[in-house]
Amino acid sequence: MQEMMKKRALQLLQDGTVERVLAWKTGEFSYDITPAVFESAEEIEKDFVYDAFCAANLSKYLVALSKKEGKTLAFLKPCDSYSFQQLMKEHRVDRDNVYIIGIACDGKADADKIKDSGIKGIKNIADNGDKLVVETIYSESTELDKKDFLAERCLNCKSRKVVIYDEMIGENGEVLDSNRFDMVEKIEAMTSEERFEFWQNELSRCIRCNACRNVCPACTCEKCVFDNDASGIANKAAANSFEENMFHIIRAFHVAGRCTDCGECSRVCPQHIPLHLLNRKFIKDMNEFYGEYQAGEDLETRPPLVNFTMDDVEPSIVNEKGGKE
Amino acid sequence: MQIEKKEFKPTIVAFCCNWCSYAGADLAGTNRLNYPADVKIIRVPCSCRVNPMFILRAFQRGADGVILCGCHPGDCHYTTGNYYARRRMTLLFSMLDFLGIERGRTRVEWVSAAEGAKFAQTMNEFVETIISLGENKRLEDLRCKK
Amino acid sequence: MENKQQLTEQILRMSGVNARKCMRCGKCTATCPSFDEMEYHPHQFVYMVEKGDIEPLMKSESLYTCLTCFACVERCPRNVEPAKLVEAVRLAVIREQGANHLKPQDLPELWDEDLPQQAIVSAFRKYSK
Amino acid sequence: MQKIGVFVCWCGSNIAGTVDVHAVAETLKKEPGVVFSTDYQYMCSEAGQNLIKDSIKEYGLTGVVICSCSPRMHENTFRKAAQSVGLNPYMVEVANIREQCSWIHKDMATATEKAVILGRAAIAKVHLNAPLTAGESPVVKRALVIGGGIAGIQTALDIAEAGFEVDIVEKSPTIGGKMAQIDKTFPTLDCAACILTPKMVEAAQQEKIKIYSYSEVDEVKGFVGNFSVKIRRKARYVNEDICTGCGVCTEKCPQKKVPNEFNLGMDNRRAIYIPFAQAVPKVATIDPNYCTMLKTGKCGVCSKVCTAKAIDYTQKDEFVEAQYGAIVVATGFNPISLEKYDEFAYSQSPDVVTSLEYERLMNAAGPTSGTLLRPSDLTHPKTIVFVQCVGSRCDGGDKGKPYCSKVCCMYTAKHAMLTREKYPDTDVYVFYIDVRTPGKNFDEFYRRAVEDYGVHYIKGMVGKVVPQDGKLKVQASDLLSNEQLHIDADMVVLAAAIEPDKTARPLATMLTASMDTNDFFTEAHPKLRPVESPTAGVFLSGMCQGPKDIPETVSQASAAAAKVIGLLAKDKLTCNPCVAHSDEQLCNGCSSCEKVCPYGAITYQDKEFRMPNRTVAVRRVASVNPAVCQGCGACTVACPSGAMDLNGFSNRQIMAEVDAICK
Repeated sequence: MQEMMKKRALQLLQDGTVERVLAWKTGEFSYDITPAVFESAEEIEKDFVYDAFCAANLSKYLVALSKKEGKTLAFLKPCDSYSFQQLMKEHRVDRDNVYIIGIACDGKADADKIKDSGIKGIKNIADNGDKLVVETIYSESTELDKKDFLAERCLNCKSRKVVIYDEMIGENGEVLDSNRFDMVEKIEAMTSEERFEFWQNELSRCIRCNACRNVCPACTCEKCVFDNDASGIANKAAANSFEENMFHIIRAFHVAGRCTDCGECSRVCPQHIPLHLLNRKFIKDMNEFYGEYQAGEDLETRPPLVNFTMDDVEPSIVNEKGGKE
Repeated sequence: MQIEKKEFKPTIVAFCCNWCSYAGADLAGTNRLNYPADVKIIRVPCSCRVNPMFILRAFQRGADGVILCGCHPGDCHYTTGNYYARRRMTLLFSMLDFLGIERGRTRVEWVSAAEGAKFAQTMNEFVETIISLGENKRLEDLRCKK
Repeated sequence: MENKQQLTEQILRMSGVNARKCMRCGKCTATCPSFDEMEYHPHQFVYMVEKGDIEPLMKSESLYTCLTCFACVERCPRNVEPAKLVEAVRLAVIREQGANHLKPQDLPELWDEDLPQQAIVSAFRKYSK
Repeated sequence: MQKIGVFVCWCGSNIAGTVDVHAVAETLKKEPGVVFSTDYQYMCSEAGQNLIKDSIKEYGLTGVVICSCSPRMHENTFRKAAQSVGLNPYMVEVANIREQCSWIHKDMATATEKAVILGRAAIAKVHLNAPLTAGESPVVKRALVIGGGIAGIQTALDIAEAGFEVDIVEKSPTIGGKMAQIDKTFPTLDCAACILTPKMVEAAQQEKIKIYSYSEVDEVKGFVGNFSVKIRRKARYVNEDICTGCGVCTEKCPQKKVPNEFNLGMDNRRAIYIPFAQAVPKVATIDPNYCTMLKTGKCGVCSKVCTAKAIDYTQKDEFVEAQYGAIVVATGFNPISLEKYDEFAYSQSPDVVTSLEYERLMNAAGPTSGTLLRPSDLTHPKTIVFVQCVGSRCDGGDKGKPYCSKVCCMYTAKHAMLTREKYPDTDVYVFYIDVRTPGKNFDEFYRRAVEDYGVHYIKGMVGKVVPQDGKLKVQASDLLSNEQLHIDADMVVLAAAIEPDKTARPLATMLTASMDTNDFFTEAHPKLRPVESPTAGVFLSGMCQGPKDIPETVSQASAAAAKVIGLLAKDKLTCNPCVAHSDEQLCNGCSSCEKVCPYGAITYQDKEFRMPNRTVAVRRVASVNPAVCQGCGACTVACPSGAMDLNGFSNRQIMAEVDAICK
């Protein structure tokens, strides 16, 4: 896969179709991979990486890159392609300036899960198809089944379909039936008190590093309301539980109907707060109340929050359908 | 030592659209229909003007309940405003419920300009609900407490 | 009275029909090929279900003169689907039939030493309401 | 910091009876920014207003809070008072301490406490108020009427009568619309042509009216007071200005087999035609779908016989661009297609006709020259069955229209009555679900049909119609006698539901006027603004808004005209200054606001922005047209970045009120 992608990237860069390539390169560790823009063949030859740890959603970078002179080649995974198409829908990216190669994806691995399994001193993790080969500083080498170490969002993958691309590498997948709302349902089944406790426990860990916001492809505001002194709700570090709640409720609300459920927020959260559950709660509600809707799936359908029908459910539905009292 | 038990006087913010519900509240007044003074009304042009931010802000600053009143669906002065408000509030309330905030603290009611009695009755009911729920503890900001 | 209401609800649930949608235009009856054979005609059928008069319908031969041709379902401007009501009442009759077949007081007469107890239990399940 | 004056009104004892007004004034005096605070018996009285005016001058107030009755009552009074002494009227806020305080509370202490809080909220808001100036936009003193039926004609005539120019755009070659096809009108039974054609002529002769017949609206831009409309004048291959309407060409044209739409295809016309004798404009039109010359280049008979030399086979569609201050939609209706209702055998037998076809069969200018003959064999029908509610009052979706078409009961009574009158030997049956006759002299009319003319009204519906041996076997129910009837009829007349014209939907999109699910235009308010569309400057006339009969259509047409005249009489429109505005620095151009705007007031532009690193970036940003925005605020919440805000009800103002109340 990596070689095919590399070859194609070099071709497109050399024949002048694109000016730059948006992909991934290795960060501090082999399993810590970071998005990268390559502008020359040398850079690609040197650093281009694609493996089970290329989890970052690249679509958001295209907001800026697609405004640059010349085309950008972007490798988009199914998740990224939904985000990209949603950004197109909001006129945030210039489609004509992006050459998209869709890449088939069968899930990304979660390095934290490997660490949590008790392997210490990881030096390198190699992606061997279905297997992950972990080398440690104790010069041990362990072979792991990749499927046992998939990220949560990949275990509940909603779609393996790249929805927008100029060409594909690998076979494009299908929209899947996922169990992604199971956890939301589990929380709904708690009592109101328990839910409150649950979220207090989660959100109180928030250090307001803004990683969730900065990585989110739906959060592409020129200036976030929380950074804008004139908005009246500008706020840096949360001073108390109210402000923790406030930030995450408003953030989830602002991306409601626009969130493609790519799961980046939870992936990057250094405090491991399951932020995607807030987004999924909105998605689940919108699906139930207003019909199935998947942000980024197409360019035409109106997002639920800027749409209505005359016989929509009343807000009192929460009393019947909400979580346990 | 005896601790004096203070009677709980809730703070309730009612957002009312200018065309229907605010006029309905006026009618309740004209007809001298009583409801608790705990309810304070804020006039907005349309229910769709109410940003979820305002509701959270009210809780932060010490409100114990927030109610939004607008024209009946289909009667909006701006034709479609309350339809959007309905969706926004449905989702917001569901989210607050999901986060474990007592669901009785928020409410939407459609009150027309002719429904003075309904306005008063709604407010009476709502205040009763809030009193039974007690003080807003889960969404409070202690810095803003008296 | 309660029984009557229960029965009506059961019929409505089984058929999935909302009898209140009927606007009494009579197109079902106008279109019915078995009209002449019927005691209660399709529009009456809908009306009686709506009122809760299920008993007379259950006793009526009309139930079996309906050909289930679905012309009424096809033509009804309000999607009331009378034929589905007829079918539901038929089912209700079938379900009630068991009640007449086996009563506890009949048992001593039918008693047989070799009859396993389980058979009696299942017979009750099968033949009584 | 604002310098705020607080004025607490007693309203006689209305407020002062339960609120300690003096205490309120004293307490509010301590609020930040308040430089003057007082109470007075009647603030709205002249003396009260003078008190406000004098204080504004004396203390140099920049903001005023009046604690009094509902702002819905006297906000304007106080704003005007402030304006008269040079304070921007939008610096005045009213705290409602009567309807929402003194009148609903009995306990003085409670009411006073609440009045203070309401006053504080108003003060908090005024702190953030900014002077607002209502914009003005010029009004083009010309109206456009889309549709030239009776609704459009009446509206145009009324507007022209008031001295304003009006253009009518009509898609068919003549104005007149459906009413021209109708034989007689209920409940008076006067001839439709006799009352319509003089109006058509009047419209043609009225100097202020310009008729664009055989034309369609292609594009609409602009907003109230200043719409820019592109009109497509379809090529009729006849020079309208030269043609005398002599009609020789329409007799000589060799292409004789063209279904005549005026008679609903029940007879034929030529490829060059004048729709009917009283057509306005009375000029010929060539039907390009049938003309041999246009299709094959061989013929040219009409050109040869035309003494005026009006025929021009090379004509092309032309475009006219014009400016209008107001647009009236009068696009009318059509009977629905009856394909779905095969049980009535409409497509199987020519003797099953729609009511509009029946109308033509009764009409002297119709295919049978006014003698009632059944289409299949041209014999006199002896038994006629009328079926009501065909496709009306259905469950929606596939079954048909959910609404009542409103006119069918009455025209069927008319048809039945006229038939019995002219041909007393004919048996007439009307199958009905309900007979709906609200209207002046309507029920009397229906009773006459039953009592004086012996029309058989039967409560029940027709189930099926089967053409057999030259008869139509009608199977129907009689619900009152619980019978199934079998009638051998000679003709069956179906009262087909009506639906808005198909051109209405794309037009609504162009106008950003909203429509209901049945494609009827929606009104700005169903009760109080029934002839205006929610889009400012767009008005509704006739059936395009909902089913209605001729008298109702004409009343609505005149009402729409009155609204248009009221608009055009103004030189400038004062806009509501409490409108949304977008902060371009914050706007992402995501289009969420545009999607929720009911008025189409938001547009996008690519704008250049200087970036901190001295580069220039181009960004798509929203801008609000203040002349079109009505200030609902839907966009402000749809906007995730907070770029969109509302004048007079800004995020910060509302939050300041919230803070003051919850403190």
